[in-house]
Amino acid sequence: MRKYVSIFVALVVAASMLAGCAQNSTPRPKEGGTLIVSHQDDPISFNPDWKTDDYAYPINQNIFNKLVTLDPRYNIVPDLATKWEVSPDGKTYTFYLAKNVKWHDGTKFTSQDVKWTFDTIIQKKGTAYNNLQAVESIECPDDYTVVFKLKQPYSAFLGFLAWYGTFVMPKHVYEGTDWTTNPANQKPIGTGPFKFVEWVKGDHVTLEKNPDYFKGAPHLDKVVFRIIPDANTALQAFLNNEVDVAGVRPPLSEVGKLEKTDGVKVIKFAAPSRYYIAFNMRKAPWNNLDVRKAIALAVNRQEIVDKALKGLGQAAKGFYTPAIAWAYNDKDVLPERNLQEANRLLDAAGLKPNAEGIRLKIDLPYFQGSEWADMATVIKANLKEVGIDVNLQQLEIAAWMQKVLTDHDFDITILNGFQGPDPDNLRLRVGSNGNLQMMGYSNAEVDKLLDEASQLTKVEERAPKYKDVQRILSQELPIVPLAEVTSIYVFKSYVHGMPVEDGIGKVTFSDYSLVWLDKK
Amino acid sequence: MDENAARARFTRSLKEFWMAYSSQKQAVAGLLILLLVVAVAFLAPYISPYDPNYLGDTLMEAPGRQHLLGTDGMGRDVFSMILHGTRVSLLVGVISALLSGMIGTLVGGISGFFGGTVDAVISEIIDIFLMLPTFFLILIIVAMFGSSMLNVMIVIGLTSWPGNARLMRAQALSLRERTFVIGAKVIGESRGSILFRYIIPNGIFPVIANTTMQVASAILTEAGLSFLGLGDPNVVSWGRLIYDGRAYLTSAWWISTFAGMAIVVTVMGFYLIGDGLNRVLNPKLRDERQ
Amino acid sequence: MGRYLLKKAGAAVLTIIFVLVLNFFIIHIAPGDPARILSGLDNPSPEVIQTLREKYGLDKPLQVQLVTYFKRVIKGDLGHSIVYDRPVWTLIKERLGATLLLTFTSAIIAFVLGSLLGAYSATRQGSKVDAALSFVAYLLYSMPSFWLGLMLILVFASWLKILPTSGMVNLRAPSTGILHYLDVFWHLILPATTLSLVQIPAYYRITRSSVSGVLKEDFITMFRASGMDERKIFRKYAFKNAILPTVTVFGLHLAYVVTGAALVEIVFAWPGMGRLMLGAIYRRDYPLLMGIYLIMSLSVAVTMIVVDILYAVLDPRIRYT
Amino acid sequence: MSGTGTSSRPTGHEEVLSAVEIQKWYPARRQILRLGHKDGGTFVKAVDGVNFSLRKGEILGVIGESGCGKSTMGKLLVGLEVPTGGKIYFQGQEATSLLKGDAKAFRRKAQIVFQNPFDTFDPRHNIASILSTPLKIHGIGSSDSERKEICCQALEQAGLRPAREYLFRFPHELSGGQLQRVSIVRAMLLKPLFLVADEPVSMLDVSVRADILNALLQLSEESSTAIVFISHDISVTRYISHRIAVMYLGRIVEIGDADEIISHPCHPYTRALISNFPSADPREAREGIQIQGEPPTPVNPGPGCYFAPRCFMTSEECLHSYPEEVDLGGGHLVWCHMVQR
Amino acid sequence: MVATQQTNENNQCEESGGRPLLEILDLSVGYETGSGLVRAVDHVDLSLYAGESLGIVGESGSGKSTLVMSVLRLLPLDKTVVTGTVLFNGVDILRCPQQEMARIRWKEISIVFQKSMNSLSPVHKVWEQVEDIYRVHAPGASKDEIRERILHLFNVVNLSPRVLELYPHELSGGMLQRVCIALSLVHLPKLVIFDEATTALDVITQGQILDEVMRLERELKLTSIIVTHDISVVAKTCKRVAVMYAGRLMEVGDVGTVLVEPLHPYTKGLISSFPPLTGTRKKITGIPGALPDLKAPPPGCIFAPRCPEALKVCKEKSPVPTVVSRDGEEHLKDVKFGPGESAGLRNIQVPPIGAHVVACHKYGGDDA
Repeated sequence: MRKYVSIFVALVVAASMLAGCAQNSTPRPKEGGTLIVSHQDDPISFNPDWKTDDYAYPINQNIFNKLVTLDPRYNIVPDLATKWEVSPDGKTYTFYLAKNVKWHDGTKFTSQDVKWTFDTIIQKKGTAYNNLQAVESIECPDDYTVVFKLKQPYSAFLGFLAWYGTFVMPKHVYEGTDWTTNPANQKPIGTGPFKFVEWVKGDHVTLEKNPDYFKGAPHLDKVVFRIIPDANTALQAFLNNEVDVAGVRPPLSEVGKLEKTDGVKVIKFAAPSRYYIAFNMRKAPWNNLDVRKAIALAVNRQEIVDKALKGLGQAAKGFYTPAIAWAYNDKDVLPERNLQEANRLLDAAGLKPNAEGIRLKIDLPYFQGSEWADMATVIKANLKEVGIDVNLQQLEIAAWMQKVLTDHDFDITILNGFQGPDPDNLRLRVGSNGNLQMMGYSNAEVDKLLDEASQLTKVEERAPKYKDVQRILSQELPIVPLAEVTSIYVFKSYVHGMPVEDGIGKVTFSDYSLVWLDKK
Repeated sequence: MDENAARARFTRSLKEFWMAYSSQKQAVAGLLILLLVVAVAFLAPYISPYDPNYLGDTLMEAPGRQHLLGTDGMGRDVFSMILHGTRVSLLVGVISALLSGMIGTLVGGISGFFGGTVDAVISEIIDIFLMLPTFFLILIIVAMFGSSMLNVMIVIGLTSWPGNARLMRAQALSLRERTFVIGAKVIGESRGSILFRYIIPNGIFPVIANTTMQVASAILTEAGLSFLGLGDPNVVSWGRLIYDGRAYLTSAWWISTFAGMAIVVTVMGFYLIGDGLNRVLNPKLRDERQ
Repeated sequence: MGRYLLKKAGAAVLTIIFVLVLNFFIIHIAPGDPARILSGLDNPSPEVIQTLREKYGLDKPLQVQLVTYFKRVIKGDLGHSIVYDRPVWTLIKERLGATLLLTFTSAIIAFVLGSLLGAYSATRQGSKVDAALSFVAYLLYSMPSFWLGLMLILVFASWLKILPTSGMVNLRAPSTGILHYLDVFWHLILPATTLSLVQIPAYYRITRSSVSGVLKEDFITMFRASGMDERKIFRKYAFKNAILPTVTVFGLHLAYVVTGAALVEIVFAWPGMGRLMLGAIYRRDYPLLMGIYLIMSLSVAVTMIVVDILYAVLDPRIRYT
Repeated sequence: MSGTGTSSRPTGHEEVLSAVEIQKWYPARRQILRLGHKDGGTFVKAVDGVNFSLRKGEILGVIGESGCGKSTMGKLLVGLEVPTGGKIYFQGQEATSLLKGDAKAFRRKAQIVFQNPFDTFDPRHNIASILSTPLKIHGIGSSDSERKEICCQALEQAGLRPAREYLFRFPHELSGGQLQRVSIVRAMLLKPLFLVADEPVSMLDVSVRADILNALLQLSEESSTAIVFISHDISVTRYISHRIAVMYLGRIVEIGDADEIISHPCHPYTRALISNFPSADPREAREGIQIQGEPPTPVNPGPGCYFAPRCFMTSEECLHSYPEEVDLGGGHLVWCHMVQR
Repeated sequence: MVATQQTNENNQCEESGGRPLLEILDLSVGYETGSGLVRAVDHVDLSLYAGESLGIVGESGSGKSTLVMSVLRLLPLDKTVVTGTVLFNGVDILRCPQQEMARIRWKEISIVFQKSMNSLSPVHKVWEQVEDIYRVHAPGASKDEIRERILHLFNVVNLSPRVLELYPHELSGGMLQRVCIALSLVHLPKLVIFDEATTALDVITQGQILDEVMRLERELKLTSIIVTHDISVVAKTCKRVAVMYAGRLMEVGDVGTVLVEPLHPYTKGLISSFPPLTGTRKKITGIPGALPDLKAPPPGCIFAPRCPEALKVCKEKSPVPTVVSRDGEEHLKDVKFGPGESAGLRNIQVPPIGAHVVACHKYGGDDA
């Protein structure tokens, strides 16, 4: 187990090198100031573990801590737990907690808070429930130690703990109340670097410095999350100096321009998330491998990157994210674009073109958002070239879920998603019972490989199994990967100590505890 | 011979109508705009320099010789897209307005002419529909049920008829008291026949004028929906151009700007015509020529 | 009058009930499941979804849900938001202020400017100024509000950089007291201008036509025949008679402000009801949607009744019995 | 003086129309009613128990101020309104049940000429279509051309010659007088039992009135159609009618031979009405009898004589009971406490 | 009392003789329409002496209302073409400055319109409007003074003082007409015009109001013009009558002469259209045909197409108004006037009081 930890440390180091930003000539941080971050929309609430709430997450990162967390490069880094051990059988995880931690209301933080948090998530079916199904029991041998006992070895466990819905919540505030309606959901009490000040609905959320932060007081006096739902308006506000950090991702088309803008810093790197096409294999012709193959041959992945993604990211090659390199299979990859072959396959499948050259009319539901629309548009244009007429169905996300996930009423669809923090993620995307497996795909071998891999603890043992899965996927093509998602961070160059720069290996995304402002 | 005479009268009354209409500069301007827009709609494939769906390789190129109004973020020619968008806007506008006009005429005509309980019930329904926050309703339906053009047209049509119904009802109510309608009753015409032979033909003019205006507001509604990302993605519409172009506002202002201008011009055309028709066809406003 | 109001109120209640039922079914029949959305896209678990369904009563038959809803509404409880787990009314209340500030400001500006310009045009029919004003009115009338908003941002915020793009207050320099109000006013300029500009034509047109109609009335001729000063005739007699239709438009605008402003609110990131509404649609927050709808219908109904009362005050011919 | 009147009595004695106690009460509308009566049981008694009968070819003039119910009575007679009480008989047949049973047969019996000739016809239809429509509805004439022929004949008879000239004109191309003639032609195409002429000349210019009046007179003589002639113009009514009925607030207060009524009015209302009617002859300067106020709306009048509040010769009795009919002989009936046989 | 004093002044004015109070000289009014100029009033000469009551009779489209509206200069400027001269007390009404006109209006000439329902602002109380109208010419008048004056007039026209506190819609047509009449008399003007003032009223109300008007004329020595389509109204209330047809004057003269023994064929036709109320029933005839198109009037006498007595000359030449003797035989050739003579405005002869003027070729109208 020591070994395991050291592997982790190596990873962190490697990642820091990868980031490549040598911070040798770091000037002294200036204290004080207010950081304004544009923010997409109102949080649902500040109960960080109850519902999936993308709009609360970046704020919660500053208010709460997890046991372990992910840095902006998806490395697992210590948070409340300063160190941890995994038993050789992979079934017991022991976390040693930081000792000088206080809740914002002054109460001391203990292992009881951790136990209560995870018990509640499991019991009340919090958003991370699914990821914690392996947990058998949680024990607190003392105030600063927490032991998780698992039903079976689950190698992705640590990653999931670091991911979402696992913020440690104050037991003393919540115990005995309905955690869905506790007043603290509006006025959260956490352990994080910033304390909650106010939430003006629809306008902003203000946090202030927590001088007693156990990792050291942050430099900033205040962080304000300014709510601007419209990406374009948000960009305007950023350019107008109304905002320091673009928390709302700017329109992809503007990134190039931003990079050339004085006083603006743009950091991009491939995220372990990717866009892909999913076929509805329950119905013809998608149950025919040749047809799926034809689509894979017909889609111009580079054009998608160039036009829909404005050159940000790279065309997908294999069947898992290359960002998690040890699990990535670079041998079994997608075929090159070949319209002739695609046409031949379609002909062979009996899909002959009619008088207008149309073989097939298909529905492509996708959810709103300009990159999706653009991607769908390129796919539509690509498939037109092989005689497939794509009817685009733009749906807002609720309707998309209903149509695709529940009713399976589609031909092909496009989606993306975080494929980490552990390759076990593949289970929910391509496993027979995966919650995000809308293809109707079922391969016993894949399921078996995924199960086995999740119970192994050693990377070198797990890797071949995942690579096998990718090989099968490349042969059976239930999905066609399109492109890698690019993480983009945009902020003013006077903003220093951003998580994505100085925070690598230290803090999680949007944790502004290290940030300081180099301006008056 | 009689037929010729009748035709001659018809021609003459058309002529009179045209005289009254054409004496209004603004109305004529509206008509010219409409003619232009319709011509563009029909000729779009022939006059467009590019296929509006063709994804060119120069993204966000500024307006210039190669691309009159520039290209969008996907390399499509904005000018061609605007030309093709004419069809969608016209189609959505006209179909939904027609639908609303037809429902409104029938419902309002029946309500106003039949009177009594029928009227009481229908006008209550009209009132209820008038009180609906229509745009919100359209938004909900389109957002939840999908944003195909057909949906948009039907929903706009189904939610915008009460205005027409109220106009037609008012007309029917006053026509009902007109001597020639009472006279028709006395000579033994049935209620249905009176409705279709006298009430609707004589009362429809304000509805026609209003329907013309509704084409305009339907175009605006479609644009509004598209702006919220609820347009039909399979077609090129001006609203969607604005919506798409919004993402490029600072770096490629021309996408949203020109599409918006196309809307303004077309919508204005319909408003001008509607107002012109109103002044000619609506006796109350006839004196108020500009 | 009292009786009339009672009757009106009764009709309004009926209308609202109808509207709510209609809306209830539209919302619930539409595809999409709030529990599903709340459970997220990353790793949605069927158990979580089921728990959520049970918690919010979404597993019950539709008619049961409807009845439950009405029972609650009658007690004055709009229910709890599925997404936010907070009372719907609280959520609405938080946003209502901003929306009302924006919409009232713009409605009043539009009302005053529009009717003044309309009256001015009516007395100078056929003049160049009249022609120019009418043209501008048509132009603005034809403009999608959101597009106008975008253009204003482009010009005044992006290019000229003289006004803020969005939001309600300057967060960099939080202020209190009078400065706070000035700050809000500063942020209000662009959105309010946008909304006013698109509303002005309605007032302009109605006032212009109603003033020119009144000026043709016999009693105006009568006052002219009496040698009364034209300005006095206009100020005292023509205007009061012509203002009625304008008041109706004002009432209608006020009634629909909440929805009407949604697009502009989105463009300017104005923290009002518009976005709450859109969010509720996207997240299928049924109780919140119903609550917003109820408030909107209510505001329409109340405004209508207020307009009726105003009418009775302004026009002695109207007697409600 | 009354000699000419009696000599032109109708020749036939056949009764074509009789009205027995006909009533038309409207519930008082609560909305925007100016007078604002609030209690629930209020009725506007537009027609409140009218009795009369009409013989073949007879012309009965009905006079009274606006709001006295004369137009409503006209509408009741042609089935445009359904009486709320009483019965109307056409040649002994009860009218309301006829209207319900065989509406077309009813329409053929009762026709009307309206006040406003400019509004009597759909401006979109030409005269040919206007005239042939009733023929088509009632199955008169077997073909379009035959019907056209019938229309031509009727127009020529009515003095609109040559008929072809008029057939394809539209209403707005004819003068008021011509339109009113067409209106009479249309009514007569169905050969009705009787005709209601509701203020048929009041919208016409003075100089063309004679034409229409004479056309109606000719009609009643030639086809023995009975006519109920409703007007507020006393001299015109006297010119055309055999008998005159004077109405006040929904009731007939006096009825009798036309000249008799004009020259010897008995009811105070009739007297006030006639005395205030100016003559075109400046030599006939008369001072009108002053009565108070203007006719009130007929909302629950009574219990006494409806006219009592304005009457210049009221007695105590007038305020308590509605007067009984007083027969002055020669068909001259009056309802007034102050008139004795 | 103010009223009596002013009456005396009027008396003096009449007694002093001289020029008429109102002279309409060669007045023409055309309305611009999209398809041509409608000649609503065509070369009309008419004069009125103080103390006279003149009835202007004509059917619809005869231009009688336009005539009186031009006397008050109330026609819309942009749509009408007015030529000729209107002299009131020597002031050229059509050309005097705006302030002068404002002074003349109501103070010197007032008018009562036909549609009394619309003659008052519906959203202001009667009192408010009375007050405002009164103050136009007496800006400093106190409320009491105005009240006293209007209540006196209300008394004259049989109105209760209560009316002042009501809104116009709360009054009946007759009451409103009375209010308007009272209002027209507040400044005791030299001339009151009644434009179809009783047309919309019922017989009894009309009779009573006409009686009141006559009484007022007698008591206050009003000079009045009564415009109507109803000869019987004129017969009852006026001393002189002017018969108009299609914008032209047909016959002017004493009521007793013109209505009893009309000369002009149109007047004859018009009178024969009124069936007598009493006496023998004689067949009435009316006038065949209809009003000519005023955008393209026929050459010659405008009445010629409908005239049963038309001669050849009638269809060629427009007749000139001529003063005839009482019996219509003797031509007074030296007093002639008509179009074309307006060059020397002041020299136009005005027919003497009581002159009988006919514009017809049969009565010397061709002697121009």
